Amino acid sequence: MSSPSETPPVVAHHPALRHHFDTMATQKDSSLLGMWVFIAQEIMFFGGMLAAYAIYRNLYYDAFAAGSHHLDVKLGTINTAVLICSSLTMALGVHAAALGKRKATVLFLLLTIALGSVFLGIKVVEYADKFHHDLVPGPRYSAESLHGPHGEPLTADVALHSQLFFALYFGLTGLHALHMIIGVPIIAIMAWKAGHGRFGPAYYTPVEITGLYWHFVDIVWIFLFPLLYLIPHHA
Amino acid sequence: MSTHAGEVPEPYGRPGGPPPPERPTLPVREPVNYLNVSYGTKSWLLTVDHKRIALLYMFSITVMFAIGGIFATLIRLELLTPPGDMVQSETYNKLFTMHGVVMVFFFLIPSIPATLGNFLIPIMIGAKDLAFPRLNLLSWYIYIVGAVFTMYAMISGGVDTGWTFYVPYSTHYSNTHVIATGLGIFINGFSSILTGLNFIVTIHKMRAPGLTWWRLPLFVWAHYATSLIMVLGTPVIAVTVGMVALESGLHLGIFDPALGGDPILFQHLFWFYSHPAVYIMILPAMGVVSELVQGMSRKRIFGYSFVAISSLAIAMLGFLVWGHHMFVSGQSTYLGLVFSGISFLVAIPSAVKVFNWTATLYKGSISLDTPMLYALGFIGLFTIGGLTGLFLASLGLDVHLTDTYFIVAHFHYIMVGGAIMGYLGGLHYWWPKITGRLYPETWGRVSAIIVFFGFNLTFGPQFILGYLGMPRRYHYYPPEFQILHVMSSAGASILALGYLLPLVYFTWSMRYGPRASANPWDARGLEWEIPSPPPTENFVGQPVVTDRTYEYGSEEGTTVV
Amino acid sequence: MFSGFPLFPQQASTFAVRVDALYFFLIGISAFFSTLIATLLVVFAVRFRRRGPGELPPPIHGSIALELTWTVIPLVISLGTFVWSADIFVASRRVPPGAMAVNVVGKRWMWKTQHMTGQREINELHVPVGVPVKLTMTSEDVIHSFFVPAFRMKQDAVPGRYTTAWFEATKVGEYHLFCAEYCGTKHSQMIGSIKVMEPAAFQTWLAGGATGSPAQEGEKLFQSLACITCHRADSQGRGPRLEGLFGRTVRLTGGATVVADADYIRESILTPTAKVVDGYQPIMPTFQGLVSEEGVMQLIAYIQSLQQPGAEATVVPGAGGIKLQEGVPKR
Amino acid sequence: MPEHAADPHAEPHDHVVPVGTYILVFLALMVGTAVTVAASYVDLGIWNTPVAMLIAVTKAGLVVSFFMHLKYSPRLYWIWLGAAVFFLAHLLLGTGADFLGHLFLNLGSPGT
Ligand code: HEA
Ligand code: HEA
Ligand code: HEC
Ligand code: CUA
Ligand SMILES: [Cu+2]
Repeated sequence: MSSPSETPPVVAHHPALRHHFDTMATQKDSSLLGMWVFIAQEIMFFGGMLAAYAIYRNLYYDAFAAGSHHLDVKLGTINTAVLICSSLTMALGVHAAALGKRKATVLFLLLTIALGSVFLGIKVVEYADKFHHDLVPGPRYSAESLHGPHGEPLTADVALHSQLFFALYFGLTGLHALHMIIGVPIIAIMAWKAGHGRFGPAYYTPVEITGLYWHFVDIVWIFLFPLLYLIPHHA
Repeated sequence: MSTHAGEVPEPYGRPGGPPPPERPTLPVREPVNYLNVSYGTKSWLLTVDHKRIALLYMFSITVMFAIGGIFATLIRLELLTPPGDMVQSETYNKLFTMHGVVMVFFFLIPSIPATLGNFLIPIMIGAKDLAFPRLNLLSWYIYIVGAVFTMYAMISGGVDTGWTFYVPYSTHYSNTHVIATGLGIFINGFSSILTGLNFIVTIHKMRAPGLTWWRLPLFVWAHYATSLIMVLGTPVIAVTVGMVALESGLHLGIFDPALGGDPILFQHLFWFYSHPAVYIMILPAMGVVSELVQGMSRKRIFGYSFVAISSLAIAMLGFLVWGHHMFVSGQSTYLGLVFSGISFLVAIPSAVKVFNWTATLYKGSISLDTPMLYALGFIGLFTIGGLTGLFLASLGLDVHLTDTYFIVAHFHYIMVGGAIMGYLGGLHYWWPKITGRLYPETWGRVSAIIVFFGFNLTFGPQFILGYLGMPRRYHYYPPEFQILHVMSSAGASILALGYLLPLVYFTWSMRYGPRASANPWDARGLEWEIPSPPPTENFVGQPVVTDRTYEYGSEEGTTVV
Repeated sequence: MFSGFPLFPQQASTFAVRVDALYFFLIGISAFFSTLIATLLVVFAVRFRRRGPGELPPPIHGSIALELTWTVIPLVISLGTFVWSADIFVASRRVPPGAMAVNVVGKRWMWKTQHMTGQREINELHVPVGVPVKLTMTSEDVIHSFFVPAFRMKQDAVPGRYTTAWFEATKVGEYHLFCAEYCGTKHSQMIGSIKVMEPAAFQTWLAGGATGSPAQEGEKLFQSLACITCHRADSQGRGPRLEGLFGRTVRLTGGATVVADADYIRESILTPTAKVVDGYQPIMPTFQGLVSEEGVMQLIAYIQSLQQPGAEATVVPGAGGIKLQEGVPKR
Repeated sequence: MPEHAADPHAEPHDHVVPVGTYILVFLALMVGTAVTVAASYVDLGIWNTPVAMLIAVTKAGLVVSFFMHLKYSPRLYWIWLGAAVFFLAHLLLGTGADFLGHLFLNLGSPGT
């Protein structure tokens, strides 16, 4: 380890180097590690609700299947595809940033924002449908629009428990959507900064950790989609 | 002493080393340090210096401790007599709930990590600051917002669910401010998470050259283990209280048996965090004590690597025992057996620590100054508290003991007798470093002794009460328990005095205390090699570590600045 | 007994003796280790106190042998204690056959108990000495906990599921009954007493004041709730015959099986379509809201009494909670 | 910077993943989605959910390894990710086991 108290470096510090770090490498490593630890935290955060989901789904399988079958698999699939595309554009954005391609970075980040917005837009359509059918848990909840595997109306207790499905549906997808709503403006800031030349091959850590965050949000959806939308219906 | 840095003077105050430079009696100008570098409210509220943030926290948690202490005082006053004649039952229930919530979430969990940890970790590892200074400040603001929510709930009528928020009582029957309190805890959780994240990254990435893991101070090891729990446990309590708040507000059914919800599921989720959380409260105190015993007996800790690794072992195993709070809840018998078995295992690393601390004293050069008195008190009381934990981990015995005063005594022994003693010991030990002033030693010893005796009188009788069958959270109680309750209340008033003393003389010392040298204890460690109080960026150059921490006696110093 | 300065609770059940033995053992262990640690601390602190500035103690860095010693000894003690305590716990869960059954319902803020012979009590429970008593508990609102210190017995009463506990009183007398799980404003007044009587005196007590037994009342409910229209003894109804159901293994649609214990029957009444008997349609309506927790317990008692001719009458309902299907877990 | 014994003024060197890899991963993710959806319409008995989860885990693995560069990153990130997954598994296992507990050992109903 070279001692920093030797003659001060001739090279000027990178403008993005914060005072308490010695090198850009440490600063970057710290940010990346910080994001990974944050992601570990996020796993547990979703995990708490996932545990509730797993248990109630096993206890009230029919109710969960009935609830799941009201969800629109087509929209869900489209949204999954949209999110995967946005993950790709995000990865390409980071890639471009690493190579110092300014225009490409901005373009890919903007594409990511657009795809993220499409996802959220479709989510709004889906939520609106639940409101329309009184499937929002709470005093107005009604399972009237749900039906059993053969189109028959639900028995009273299955109807009762279907509310749990929707509570967890809104909880999990709501939490996920919240993460996206936080993510989009952050990507927008990144795009703005990239456009103003703040990043270069020597320093694009913010883009990179934003990417990590966005990919994680994608992964959450990869699990939520089959769990919520694709509960099979054979007894 | 191999590597060297230029103009910085040799660390002084070490036996055989250069004599400490004479401090001019009338300093023309105090050297610039983190305290006098700037003045004004803004310079504090917008600071990103980890040392100043530590002081912000120290101030806030002291306020919280006082609030929690006032609740405790009222509880003990009420329990002087069997009939509930001082306050109404509703009020009593709010008292212990708010006492528990404030003490656990807003005092003890942030206590050592956010104050001493924040202050010392960067210094101990030779860094200029934590890895994310602005995030650190944000953590404090989040903490304040959470506290404001909870305070709002308390002022506008309080909350009466017990600090455990068991459903369906909290979600469907309590008509107090469950939602606001829940939000307060939810928000506060993120403060804890971000602090832990900051520590982890700092410890991994910012260590001085030469400071390998096996040279790391044990205080830092303990905080690494604590951070692990903070980061991986706290999110679960956050979603859980979040769900409780939603359920209370909207009646979704998640925890409502009438709608198919399951109350036991809540308990699983709650304790999944709240058991590890008890180790958030004790591990940092263990870290402090590891420093104190070596510093005050001028001897390297006995079995360094065992003490270091046991912290991690406690943190990891601590995640796997949550069900020992639910032995009679209706949890499956099979699971009860598993949780009990692992609870016994988690006692082993704690035992290892206790024995190593004790062995460190052997042939030491032991000073009985205040920090050491607190450290000795910690070891003794933690041992009792921990051993009574074994009573509770014992399935058949816990059936009788659960939800009685035995539990209350157990956890106060560890949290008040252990964690708070550790905190106070650490505060005294590093006070000269933090403020640049000495506290009055005699008063310090007096307060340590008062705390020790007051504490035992307060909570010792509660073990007997518990085995007799006195249930906890009882406003009215059968008259035969009165004598023991009176003893406990008498002890509490002594204890209160013991806590008030440091409050007074620390405040005094901040202004009038004699100036402290850089290393008043003649201890080893990076923090003692920089001036007291330290300059803003802690070190003038980059410190380089050439030897293990705590090498007393060998003239091979640990560090060169 | 309600005054003075007790240091030790009464011992009035078979468990009390076993629990106390473990308690004393642990006190011994704790006393040993706390005294050991405290003595060492004090002796070292005095013997090796600092005698002057600049004193340098000899460097001692550790000892693997010692580390092993104080890892292994506590480990062995811990494991021993674990086995001992687990043994008591398992025994406290294994209700002996032939135990006298009592239903307990917690409700803010009172304990309602009912004997199988029909006597109802509030905040009191009369039991004979020397006879195992089994409590089946539930709650109508929040979680409560049935705690009798003199018996070293405690069990939560949880809404939405049945929990069980048992004890055998060994001394005639009157003992505290507490609610040990915080349940709201009057949690500390949800108390009562357990009255342990000589068997003869108990029989006399039992003879007085009986209303219908739970089974009889259950039968009435069975009629008034019109269960009888579908569950007919002649197998002609739309629902399965309930004779001999209790304790039998039932085959469900989908192939899983389940043991028909109290929890299962409760579930069948309140959420009938959760588990549908093989060969039947899920047409049974839910009775949630139409029948109280006590009513459900009475219906169970009635169904339990509908044994096949010759079958043993005292079958013990199971503990445990809302359960997943017993057979193959569903996806 | 004990973990970085590099020249402090050097620029960080990153492993740059070729664009082709990203595209391949993307295609794999799309195929995985299609397979998940298709599989949910086939009656696999109790295996529907395990299969769906297996595909999801694979997809997540791809995203983590390539899009998030974990494959080219220090082991420390692995450890932290692993720790979270480990404790999450325990949370699910522990709470789940309470509802399955009697499958293994039902001490509650000896009478039956
Ligand atoms: C800082 C806080 C803290 C700490 C560190 C601990 C540590 C331990 N706790 Fe405690 N506990 C609480 C805080 C804490 N606890 C709280 C707040 C509650 C109540 C919550 C509520 O309901 O409100 C509680 C409740 C609680 C229960 C639930 C009781 C019930 O509600 O029924 C149990 C049961 O197993 C338990 C066990 C233990 C054990 C085995 C340890 C072990 O980690 C202790 C290990 C230490 C030692 C064993 C001492 C040192 C060892 C020696 C000197 C050598 C000799 C050792 C052997 C022979 C093994 N605790
Ligand atoms: C860190 C945690 C912590 C701390 C420090 C304490 C400290 C104390 N606790 Fe606490 N306690 C809990 C955590 C803690 N407690 C928890 C979690 C519960 C369970 C709650 C529940 O059941 O939900 C509990 C419950 C509890 C009960 C049981 C109530 C019941 O079940 O009915 C009792 C009864 O004696 C009690 C007493 C005390 C006392 C006497 C102190 C003393 O140590 C306090 C001494 C301190 C002071 C007296 C303050 C000193 C004065 C100042 C600092 C200055 C203040 C004044 C001004 C300047 C205005 N506590
Ligand atoms: C509309 C007809 C109907 C009524 C009324 C009815 N049941 Fe049922 N019951 C059924 C059918 C059909 C089944 C079998 C399918 C199932 O398990 O849901 C059944 C199943 C049961 C079972 C499980 C039997 C087994 O073999 O496992 C029990 C116990 C039961 N009912 C009790 C009751 C009680 C008590 C009542 C009145 C409070 C009642 N039933 C009212 C139709 C009815
Ligand atoms: Cu009922 Cu407490
Ligand atoms: Cu615990």
